[in-house]
Amino acid sequence: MPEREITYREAVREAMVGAMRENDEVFLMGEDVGVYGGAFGVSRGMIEEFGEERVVDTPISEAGYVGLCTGAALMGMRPIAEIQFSDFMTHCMDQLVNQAAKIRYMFGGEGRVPMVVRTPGGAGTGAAAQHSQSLEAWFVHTPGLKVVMPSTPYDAKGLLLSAIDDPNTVIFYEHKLLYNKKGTVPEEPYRVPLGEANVSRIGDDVTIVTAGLMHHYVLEAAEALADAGVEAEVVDLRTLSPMDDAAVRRSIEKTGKLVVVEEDVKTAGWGAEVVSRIVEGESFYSLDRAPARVAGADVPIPYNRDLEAHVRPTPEKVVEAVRNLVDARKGVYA
Amino acid sequence: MPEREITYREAVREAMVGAMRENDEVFLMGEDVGVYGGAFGVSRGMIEEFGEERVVDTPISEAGYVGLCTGAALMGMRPIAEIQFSDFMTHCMDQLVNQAAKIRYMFGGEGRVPMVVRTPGGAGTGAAAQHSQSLEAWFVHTPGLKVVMPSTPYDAKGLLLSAIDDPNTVIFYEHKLLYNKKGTVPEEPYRVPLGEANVSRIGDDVTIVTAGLMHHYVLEAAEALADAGVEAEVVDLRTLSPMDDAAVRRSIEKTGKLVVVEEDVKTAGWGAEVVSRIVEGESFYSLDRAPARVAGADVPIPYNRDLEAHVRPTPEKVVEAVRNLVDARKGVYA
Amino acid sequence: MQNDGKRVELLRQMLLSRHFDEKVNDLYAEGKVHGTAHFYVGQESVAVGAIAALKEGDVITSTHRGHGHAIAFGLDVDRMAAELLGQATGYCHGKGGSMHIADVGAGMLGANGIVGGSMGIACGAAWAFKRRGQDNAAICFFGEGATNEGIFHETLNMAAIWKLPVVFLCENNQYGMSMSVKKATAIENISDRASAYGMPGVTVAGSTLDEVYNATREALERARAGEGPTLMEAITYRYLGHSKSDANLYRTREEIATWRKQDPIQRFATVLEGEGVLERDEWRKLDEETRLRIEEAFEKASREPDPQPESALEDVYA
Amino acid sequence: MQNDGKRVELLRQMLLSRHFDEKVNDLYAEGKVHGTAHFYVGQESVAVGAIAALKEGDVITSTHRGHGHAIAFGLDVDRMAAELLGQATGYCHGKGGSMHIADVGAGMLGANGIVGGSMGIACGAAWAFKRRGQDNAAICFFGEGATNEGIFHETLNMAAIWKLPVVFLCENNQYGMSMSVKKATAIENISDRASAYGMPGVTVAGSTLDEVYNATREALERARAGEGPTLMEAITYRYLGHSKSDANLYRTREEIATWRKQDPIQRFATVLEGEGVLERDEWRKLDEETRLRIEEAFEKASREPDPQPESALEDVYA
Ligand SMILES: Cc1ncc(C[n+]2csc(CCOP(=O)(O)OP(=O)(O)O)c2C)c(N)n1
Ligand SMILES: Cc1ncc(C[n+]2csc(CCOP(=O)(O)OP(=O)(O)O)c2C)c(N)n1
Ligand SMILES: [Mg+2]
Ligand SMILES: [Mg+2]
Repeated sequence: MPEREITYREAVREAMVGAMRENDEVFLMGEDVGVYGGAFGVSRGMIEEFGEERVVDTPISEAGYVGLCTGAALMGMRPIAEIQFSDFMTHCMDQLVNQAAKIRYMFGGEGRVPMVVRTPGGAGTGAAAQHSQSLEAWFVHTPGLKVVMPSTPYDAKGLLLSAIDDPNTVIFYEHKLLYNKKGTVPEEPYRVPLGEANVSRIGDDVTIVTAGLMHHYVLEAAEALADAGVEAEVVDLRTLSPMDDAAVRRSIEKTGKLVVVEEDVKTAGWGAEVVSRIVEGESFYSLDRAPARVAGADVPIPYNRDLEAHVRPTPEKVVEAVRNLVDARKGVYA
Repeated sequence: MPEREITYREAVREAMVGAMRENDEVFLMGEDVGVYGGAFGVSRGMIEEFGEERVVDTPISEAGYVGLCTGAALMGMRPIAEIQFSDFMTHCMDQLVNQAAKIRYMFGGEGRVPMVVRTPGGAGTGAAAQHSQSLEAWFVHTPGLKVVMPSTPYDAKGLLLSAIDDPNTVIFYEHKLLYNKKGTVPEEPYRVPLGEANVSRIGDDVTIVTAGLMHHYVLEAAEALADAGVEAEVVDLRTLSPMDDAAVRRSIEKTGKLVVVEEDVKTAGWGAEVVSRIVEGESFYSLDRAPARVAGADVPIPYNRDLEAHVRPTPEKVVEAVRNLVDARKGVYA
Repeated sequence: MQNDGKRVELLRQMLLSRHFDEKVNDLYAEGKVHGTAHFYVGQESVAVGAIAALKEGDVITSTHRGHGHAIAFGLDVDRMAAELLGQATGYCHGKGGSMHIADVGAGMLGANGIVGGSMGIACGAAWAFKRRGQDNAAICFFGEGATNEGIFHETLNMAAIWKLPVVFLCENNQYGMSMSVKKATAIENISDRASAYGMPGVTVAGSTLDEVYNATREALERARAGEGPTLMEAITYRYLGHSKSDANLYRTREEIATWRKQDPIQRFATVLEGEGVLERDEWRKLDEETRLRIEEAFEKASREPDPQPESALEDVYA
Repeated sequence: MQNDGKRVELLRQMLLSRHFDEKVNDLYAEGKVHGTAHFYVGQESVAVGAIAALKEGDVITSTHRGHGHAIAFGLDVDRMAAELLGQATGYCHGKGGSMHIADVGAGMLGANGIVGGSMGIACGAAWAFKRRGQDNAAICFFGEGATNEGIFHETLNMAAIWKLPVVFLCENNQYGMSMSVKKATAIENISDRASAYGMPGVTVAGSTLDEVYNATREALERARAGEGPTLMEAITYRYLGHSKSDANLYRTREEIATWRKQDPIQRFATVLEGEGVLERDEWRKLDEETRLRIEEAFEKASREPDPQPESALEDVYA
């Protein structure tokens, strides 16, 4: 039987639909998720199956409905909230950080908030500074939240099902440029465990750690590097929090070289955490080169296509960083 | 003439009062900043001098008044907004991150937002999870914002005056446990430049990088270490963004050892950025030990005094981390 | 209206609440509790009157000023006292303190250190009731200061369009910290805001327990009947400072004295006397009894074990 | 009311705005502009009518649907076109695009990609006018969908208590993206929300330029007189999809057709004809003239230089 290929968008939808069929307590709430099908069409068709009580169009009130989902989750329901662009997470930071993330701890373990907040992040669409951000590092820095960022349709489905099962609040980052990406996805439900990285390419020369859309850029770069005789090992974190630094460490022991590729702005991005976890442990002594980060420039995302490309990581920039690292001691990517 | 000693609280106030006397366009706005004098008494007495048009009590509407200050700043005024506890910055993330930080860039350089947002951060007061956070890493991760975190009354006054002068939005972190701290402060106005670290202690054996309240813990630790024959060089960053990593680098070249001490939770805190900037450059090759971070545990702040102490950095933990680093290759602080 | 036994019980709850907060206030003054706390003294009739109208399975959300709500909801003063002293046996095992006391299983969905912080949670509980077809409702308590937060607006609107079974109970105690409601808003009554959402608004004398009870009962009936939320405003007053550190510079002694004259406990006790439900010396006795109950709670709590330091690293994730 | 020349100019602005957005719509369809844009087609009378009531030194804030506001405020269509094409000569030198067009010096304080994002900014400008004793005011444009954001509530309340010289102008075009105002709120008129802040609320027929103009003028007079803000609601409709990617599944063709029948431009042109200010063929000429002006603007813009890639790293800080 041929393997079935579907898009990332369909994989996310399939996970939601599956979970909603299985469990009446799961519902989806967000702006234009109903007849419109969501700004990126992810929930298209769902309201027809589940009705407007379970696929709920909200007023433009991000704090309000994320707060409502937090309460519903505290009562044992399994809400999935959609934030139309991850830039608007700024509106529900209090609900997420001061309420959902902390309720369990503040209550001494007596309570839980099993909510999923899905949101598309990232740049590359010409939507400029307020519709292109990658702010996931904020949530990685927030104890009590988990942060997931799948790169393939397979992982999107499996991780979303795990996120919905999870008794904690999970921030689930999708990427606008991945929605049309196709990949093999089994029809039946399956779970990809949260907190486990995927070594998606084996290589001896350098370890490249990444997640989300950047994973594809890295694989592209890895091919180009292979042509030049450099074999990269690629670690797709998949979950940013909890972070599977053990997987990175294992790879470093072999390669002795670390490059992190992240889309968010470099300064205080999650890549800094990857680097720090590696260098503050034993792995420091396994590194034979200074580690490097390829990340978004420390600027908002500009509108003009060329300007946008200029500030984003690209496969070419990854190749360059790796070559600098491999070639010469001093050629560290700055 | 004896040097004048005043508290950190008074130093902050003196900067505000000085700026307001100099420039009619400077005003202070926040919850209970008027007759109440602010939750921590920082603005006590100011409304008497400047009236309620310039020391403005607001409704409990953090997003609203930070938004208003953003607009006033865009019109050329010099607002100082106070957020009562830095935990409530969650309420004005959109105004700060999507508006104030980006306006200049989105408008192609045609516009500026010279606003200061003052807010007390940090734990140690038994105020539990929603009143004790150190969230400054979020703003360090936001291009367009500057982030200041003074540790002494002298720096508090000088940095706040620079922040008010600055044509950009500056997040100014105070610390509740520093307000009563005394130090020498000249009466006349002076500026401490933003973006310049202060090497507050000279030593050859290890570089400890820190900021804010933690600077005092580090100095205490450094004394204890000196008794044990370890001379620490202490770098007080003072400004977290832009970050003076050059100062850290200079010190590392001498000591070959790096310990970062930060109060925020460790994962994806700003300490990770300090570590990463050092190791991804030439300084990597100057390090003779794996760097270490002493940071808040990855948990919300608990209420009970002992539990709170357990999760916060302390001078003892700093001493331990440094000794592990200095003593043995494998004793890295985890 | 409640039967006689129930009415005496309501008086008892108010007294328990008053003594609890007066005790905590003393302990702060003596430096025996750390952190901060906000006292409900003067407002007891609101929590007790409103919560009396609830039935099994209903829930409440509370605020930073939450001791009174918790006691009225039936939480155990022993475990509350233990929490304030940071003990392992407290409601939050010492992790929460005054501002986070909760008993989710029982339906007390938590005090909250964030002004307006529990309004989404209350709507979520109401949402769950509605979706599950349960005949239950939520009361969401908050101060008049909280009605200027954006979350107030967003949640009231959603509750209205979806007809959620929730009662928004604004305790208008005249101040948000030092900010007078007269300066913080340009309207007569907070309940006037209801019309912005198409829900009924009602203002009651918060010091009169029966008024609070009756209005809440009506609002709950509406909620359970699927007719949606109500914005209730109870006019009340806090006698003590906003929190332990408040010099009361923003109001006059006279104002406080005037309000103390219409004390809700006195008032309700007098009503009960008038109804022949309770004699004067019986309520003096009740007063003393509840005072001792609180003394005992804190005494007992002080002997409870501290949590293990390592427990600080637990309970971040389920 | 404006003199004849001014009235013809208002018609011209509406036509310019219409042609601008229709042109941009075409360019998207042809894949010649990237990113996204939101079209103002059908709503022109609101921006033009309201802005006509402003005077020198006044300011506006706009939204994601901002082209019409910018044109009515007098921004140069050449520089707007250049911005949409991402050119160095655009208002934002290619960094902003459709959603960030601004001319701060002139008083156009920016389009805004965040729903409700400019409400604080408008209040801040009004605050500056008040503090500086200037006789100026701000108009804050936003959609009816934005009135469900918390920031709406917070800023209207503050503007009311401080009597800021600002007019909150809600363009109720019936939908926030796909969400009908009937489902998103449980009230009759958005202007009913004014009473929650103690400010006047007024609803006008947005398709009738004169109604918009007159109501705005009154509100501005109030604002300048120190009497504070007004919440104005203009009933209007957008003909095109929410943004370039909208299948219009949430409304009917008939509904769109009905609204097109009361087209604001047609309507105003007819009024001018009736007043004898303009003959039918004159406005046909104006129509053609403005269409060509827009063609020219985009033609010119397409020949403007691209920004230097390195400029992407500039302008983060002043
Ligand atoms: C979001 C937020 N802003 C500010 C505060 C600080 N604060 C705590 S209570 C309070 C006043 C609240 O007033 P109100 O809602 O009327 O309740 P009351 O204290 O009168 O019971 C303030 C400003 C907070 N805890 N949360
Ligand atoms: C905070 C925020 N939430 C959601 C969006 C996505 N969005 C853009 S426009 C829009 C609808 C806005 O409706 P309305 O305010 O009525 O303005 P209109 O589009 O009708 O002019 C939405 C949901 C956004 N840009 N910002
Ligand atoms: Mg109050
Ligand atoms: Mg609309």
